[in-house]
Amino acid sequence: MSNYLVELKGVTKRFPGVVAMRNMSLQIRPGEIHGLIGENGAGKSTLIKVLTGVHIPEEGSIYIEGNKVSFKNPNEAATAGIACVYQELNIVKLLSVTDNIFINKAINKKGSPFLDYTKMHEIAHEVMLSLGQDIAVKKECGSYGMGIQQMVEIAKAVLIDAKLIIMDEPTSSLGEKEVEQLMKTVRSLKEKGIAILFVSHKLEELFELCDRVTVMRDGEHILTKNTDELDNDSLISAMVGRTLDNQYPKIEAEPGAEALRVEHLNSAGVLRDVSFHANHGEILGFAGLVGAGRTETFRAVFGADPYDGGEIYINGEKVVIKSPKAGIRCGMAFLTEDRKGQGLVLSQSVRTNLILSNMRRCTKGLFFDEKQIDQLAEENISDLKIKTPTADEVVGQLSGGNQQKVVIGKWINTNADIYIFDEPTRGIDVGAKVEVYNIMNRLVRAGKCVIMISSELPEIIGMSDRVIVMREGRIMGELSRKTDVLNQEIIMKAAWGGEIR
Amino acid sequence: EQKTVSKPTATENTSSGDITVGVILKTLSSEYWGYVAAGVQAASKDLGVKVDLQGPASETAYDEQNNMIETMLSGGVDAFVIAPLQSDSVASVIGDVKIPVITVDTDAQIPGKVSFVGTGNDNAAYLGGTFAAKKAGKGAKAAIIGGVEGNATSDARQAGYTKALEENGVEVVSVQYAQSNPDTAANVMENIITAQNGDIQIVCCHNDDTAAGASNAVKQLGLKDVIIVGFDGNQSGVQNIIDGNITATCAQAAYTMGYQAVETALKAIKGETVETFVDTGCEVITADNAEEYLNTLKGYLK
Amino acid sequence: MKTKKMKEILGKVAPLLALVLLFIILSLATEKFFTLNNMMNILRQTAVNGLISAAMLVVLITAGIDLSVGANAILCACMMGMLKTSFGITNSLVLILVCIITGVFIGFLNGILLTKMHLPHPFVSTLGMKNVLCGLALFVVSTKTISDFPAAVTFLGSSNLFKVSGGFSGIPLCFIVLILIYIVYHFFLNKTALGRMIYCVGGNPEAARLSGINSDNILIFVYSLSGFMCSIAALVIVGRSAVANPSAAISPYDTDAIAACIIGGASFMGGKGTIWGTLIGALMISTIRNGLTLLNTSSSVQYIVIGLVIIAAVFIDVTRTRMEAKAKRLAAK
Amino acid sequence: MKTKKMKEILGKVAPLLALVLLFIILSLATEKFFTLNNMMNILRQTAVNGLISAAMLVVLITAGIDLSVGANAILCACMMGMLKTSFGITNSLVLILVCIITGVFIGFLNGILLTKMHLPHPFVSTLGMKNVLCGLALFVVSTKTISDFPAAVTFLGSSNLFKVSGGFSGIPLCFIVLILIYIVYHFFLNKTALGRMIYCVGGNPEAARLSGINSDNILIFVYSLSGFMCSIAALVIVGRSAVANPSAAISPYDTDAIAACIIGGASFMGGKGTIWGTLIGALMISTIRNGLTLLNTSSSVQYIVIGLVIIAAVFIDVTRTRMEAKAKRLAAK
Ligand SMILES: Nc1ncnc2c1ncn2[C@@H]1O[C@H](COP(=O)(O)OP(=O)(O)OP(=O)(O)O)[C@@H](O)[C@H]1O
Ligand SMILES: Nc1ncnc2c1ncn2[C@@H]1O[C@H](COP(=O)(O)OP(=O)(O)OP(=O)(O)O)[C@@H](O)[C@H]1O
Ligand SMILES: [Mg+2]
Ligand SMILES: [Mg+2]
Repeated sequence: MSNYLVELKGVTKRFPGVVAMRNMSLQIRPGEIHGLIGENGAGKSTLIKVLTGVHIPEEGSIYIEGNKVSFKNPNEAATAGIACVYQELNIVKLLSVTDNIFINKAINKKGSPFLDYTKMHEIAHEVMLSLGQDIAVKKECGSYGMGIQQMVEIAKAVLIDAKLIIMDEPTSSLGEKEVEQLMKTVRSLKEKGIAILFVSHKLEELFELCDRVTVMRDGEHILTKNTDELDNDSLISAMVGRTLDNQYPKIEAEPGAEALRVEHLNSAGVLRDVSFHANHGEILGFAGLVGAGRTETFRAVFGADPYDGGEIYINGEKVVIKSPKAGIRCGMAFLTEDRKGQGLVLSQSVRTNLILSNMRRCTKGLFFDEKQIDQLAEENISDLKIKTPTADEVVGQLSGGNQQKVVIGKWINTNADIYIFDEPTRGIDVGAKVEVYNIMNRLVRAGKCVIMISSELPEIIGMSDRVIVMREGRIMGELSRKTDVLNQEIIMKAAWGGEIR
Repeated sequence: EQKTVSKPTATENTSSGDITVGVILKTLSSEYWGYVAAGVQAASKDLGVKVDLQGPASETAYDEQNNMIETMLSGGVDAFVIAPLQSDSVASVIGDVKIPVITVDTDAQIPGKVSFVGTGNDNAAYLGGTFAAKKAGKGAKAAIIGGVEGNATSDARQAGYTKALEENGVEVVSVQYAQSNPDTAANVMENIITAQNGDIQIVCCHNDDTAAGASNAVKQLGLKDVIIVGFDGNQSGVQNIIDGNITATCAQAAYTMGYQAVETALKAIKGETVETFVDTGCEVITADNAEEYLNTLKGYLK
Repeated sequence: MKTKKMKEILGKVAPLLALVLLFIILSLATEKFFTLNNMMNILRQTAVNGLISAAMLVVLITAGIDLSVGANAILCACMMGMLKTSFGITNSLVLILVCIITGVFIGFLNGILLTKMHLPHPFVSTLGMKNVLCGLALFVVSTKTISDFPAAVTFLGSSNLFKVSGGFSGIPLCFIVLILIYIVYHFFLNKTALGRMIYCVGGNPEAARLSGINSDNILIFVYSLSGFMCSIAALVIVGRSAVANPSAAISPYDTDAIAACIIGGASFMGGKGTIWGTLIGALMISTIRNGLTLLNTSSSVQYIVIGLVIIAAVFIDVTRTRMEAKAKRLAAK
Repeated sequence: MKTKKMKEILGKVAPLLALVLLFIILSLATEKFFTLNNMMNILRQTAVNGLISAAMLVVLITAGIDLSVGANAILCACMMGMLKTSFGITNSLVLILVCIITGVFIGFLNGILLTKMHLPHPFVSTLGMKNVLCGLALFVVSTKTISDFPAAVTFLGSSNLFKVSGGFSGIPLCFIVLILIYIVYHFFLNKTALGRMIYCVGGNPEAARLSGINSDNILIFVYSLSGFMCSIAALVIVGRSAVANPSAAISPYDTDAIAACIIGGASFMGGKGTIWGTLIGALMISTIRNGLTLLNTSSSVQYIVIGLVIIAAVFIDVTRTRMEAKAKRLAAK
């Protein structure tokens, strides 16, 4: 009898054009919380999908409690006691929360072919409560926000009698409060003797939660160690293969003239009297809890959504922006928080996506200037270190972080004046994060205005010149790096409803 | 009334065996045209000529028929028999042919046409309409259930029925189309009965399938003594007459049409004199002659 | 809270209201419309489309489509015809059995093409299948229309309950059976695990797959079920028209069924649609057809009205959903 | 590296190979097939479907569908017929202009329904539109078939170049025009910003919109373009058949066009498809129809073969893609 719950030995998985995982090994002990970390495209999600039978590896073997297994589909893995919360949400939006939680499980009325909904609703409500969510489980899942949908995913996994629950970046779309709740849940699962494989790009979470951590790089196993034997720097250097001297490479630049001013922006039910301004040559951070209305504010400003009232001034001039096209013409770039749904055309090539926002400018006469486009794409790929076989690769095949870089590239190419980054580092690794920060720095240095919406306070604090805190569609206050002390506590307090000062 | 075909080509003394007659019917996917085809084939065997027999998938596939004509004419046939779906369009596709052309079933002004073999849909419908009107007597009310509106065949049958009914003092109170689908015909019939408060004595249909659907609806709604006239004289239609579901059907001599079309074509190829109109006749099949007619039909398809 | 519930209920019965409105308009247009017997006519005329719409609904829920439904039904009818004429079989049980087996088998084939042979979208495979079935229907009966089916075969499509000779035309058996089938459907779709999985597969196939649902088997089942409904429709068709006519296979049964489902709230994107909505959709179409015939309108007007109704129905549905969303947003604070 | 390129090229010409194979088979089956005049026939018979397929292709690329293409073309033809009979207009220029305006306007309407009126999937709106157009076509010419169009109107569909009386039947002008249009299409779709935007809107309309592409305008343009192609098809139809026949509006032009596009590699999911693939698809369909006619097969066999070819074509395509992916995966180092 092996003392490992799950063991991978020499597993290799290939995709067209890439080896996503090479000779990988991993051991998970019963009842431990095992962290898994690595750069974007390191092969974490692939490893998980091999474990759950979604992908079938070409080489290597998997053992569960010492027995060799080979899963052909997720059902077999579930039967063997492996549950998984995948990186991409797998919610059936039109079905109720209960139905989603019981998606592969059914409770029938005794001796009847029909489902016992009374009981199912009850259990679903209980599970959601235990995750800190007191919600109406009969409602359509799609009517709830990302955070709750993520919790539903976790509830699904909890409900299966699993020995191992895998969570692939479960916190990437959660706010602080939900993250805390999740951590509590994870710990209580551990107490029940369930092992957890926890993937995250947020190092603090790993240190706080995990017993042991495994680091992957380029599809290979780098190290597995107890968390207390590791520190931030050693973990990062194992991940990226070099040391990162500064996680938040903030530069000081001289703020210039006002770039954007928003006055009394109102949108029924979402925004109330939002007024603020942003300058050239500064990074303006927007903090707040999930659903605070930050995204809504900038969707309205950018012209993606209509709004009910208010004025927008760009470089001091009043503008009326009714469509994203107009927004771009006014010199704005808006990096959306949902890259798959709103940022990329997944079925098109990296090259096409990179010029998506300025196609008309890439033409010579009637036709495309292919040479210019090729050159641009090559530049973007090397500048942003996008990991892709060629510029002709379909974007949908890239790993999440690399997809994010393509979206950034797209906006860089528009040569805008005001850059709005909505959760720019969501789901990308530490190394890549620094690259994104450096891109912001480069923009600021060139005198551009950068607005960063983020739910990660450390990055808000680390990178912003000024911070605006929002709550329930209102601006709660503003903090400046020059005059105030930026710290987590003050911002959180504002986000939770207290006034600043 | 007679026409001698001037012989441009040297087929004068060829034996029949080397002669090919191209035949394009309106479709091969219906029973009626099956009889025409059977006649064509019988003539081919009896007279020792080759026939190239084709037809589009349905009676609304005009384009397909035009394509067939093109394809066949470029393949080299000695005479051409056509049942045009759309006369003007066939005329334009045929263009300046050098071979004799014979229309069958439906006449049309076509270049090179030497003869029409058939009765004409309007004539047959006229006969059926007259029968029904006489039987019902003056002052009766009639409904007509058509095939597809705007279609040449439908128009001809429509004209024939209407003329006969009106001449005999019968009022046509409703004209509806059922897309030649018996199931739709049943729906339409029910609605017509409702619209007329059941005051309908005659139903003239554009084909036997439609008549079957209409008769079933009449039966279900419990109407009595409604005269239902079909068209085509198919086996199922005639069987329905024997069973008492349908009163009569307008039968054109489909088999004879096919046979005589090939015969006429052969004559024309050989340079003999041909009638410009070969009347193959039509008859109204009723309970009196249905059995006999059914046997004849079955005989054709041996 | 109470007005919210009211609104929700209103949202659900909105298509029903449209139907009622249609009834009122037609009643005003002609006094022949709102009579007991004409109501029975409408029910009678709804049966075939209702059954085929039930066949279409399940595949629409899975984000698929089945263009072969009409051709399938006609082939089923023609298979019975072939047995009767070519093999002299007149045993109703055998005929009905063959009819059902044919329908289910064709549906099963559609499912296999989609899943095991990985054909991209069922639009293509079922379009191909429709052509094949049209050909087969003509082939099995040698292009002849077949009549004279045994009474037990035509029973379903031709019987009327409580018929009064010369008076009440009777409640059509086929509609009663339709309702029974719809009730079974309702429970199946809403109250069983399999039914829910069908919505799942349609709503988010990737989620279904990752949750360990065997989408392939579910899809094969769904298309077979669709085929089964077609075979029942075939029995009604034969009963109503008393004949099996092979050339009817190209008739646009499929578009009528799609229209009924969409009017009733189903979506091409899958994951949506209810059987009662479909019933209303089917009733709406036959009511319009009925009314237009009563008014003795020409084919051209009938086409135009049906087309406009299809567009209007979805337009109303979409607008309602948008309005609701907006109201919700305004009410949020 | 070299074999990889070879394979890529092979992948691209695979549908072409299927067409060549079909040619070889048919040449062996009947000596009437591979003659110069019959080749010209095939080209002639491809023109209408080729034009309508071009109309369909752009909408398929945007993940849409346009079921109203055939009815649109027939309505365009009937509009010319109406002007001629009801208003006595015989000026060809006016007729052709009205034909094109009608087609583009109907397409524009489809685009508006989809975008500005937010109808869900164009399947529904264009299905409704198809019905409306069928009715309008019957209506404008009072259900009568119109013939005797001026020569300039029928010119496009009926002229043949290098015709030798009694010998070579000539190269059909309509096919030459088709090829010219396809060349323009090719450059438009592949080499212009607007063309690429069409693919992007098909792949992800919301992302396209947020990237500053006005998806609505692009979709309206695409449907209008589709309508424009229909009006050109109308001219060819009138030229080829010499008449405008309103009842042809329900003919399944749309399914033939969809089949051609899909055989040629387009997808219902949007974002895929090339004009040359579509040409091969259209040629394939007319070649099969032509061959089956030459072989004198019955309608039932024709239906079956066409159905099987549709299924086989996509099956081959899907299997090829899967094989390629597999080979690429095994080759990954
Ligand atoms: N279905 C697929 N087809 C082709 N390539 C794939 C596929 N899935 C993943 N890959 C490739 O495999 C590699 C590993 O991807 P994976 O998603 O496992 O990375 P990851 O470590 O989870 O990254 P991230 O942190 O960005 O989520 C990447 O190079 C990716 O492009
Ligand atoms: N988790 C959620 N639960 C419920 N509603 C939500 C949630 N997330 C967003 N919303 C809805 O969206 C509105 C504004 O959200 P928005 O996305 O603008 O917030 P945000 O501050 O950008 O948060 P995020 O961190 O999610 O981007 C909220 O008023 C709410 O209606
Ligand atoms: Mg991942
Ligand atoms: Mg947000």
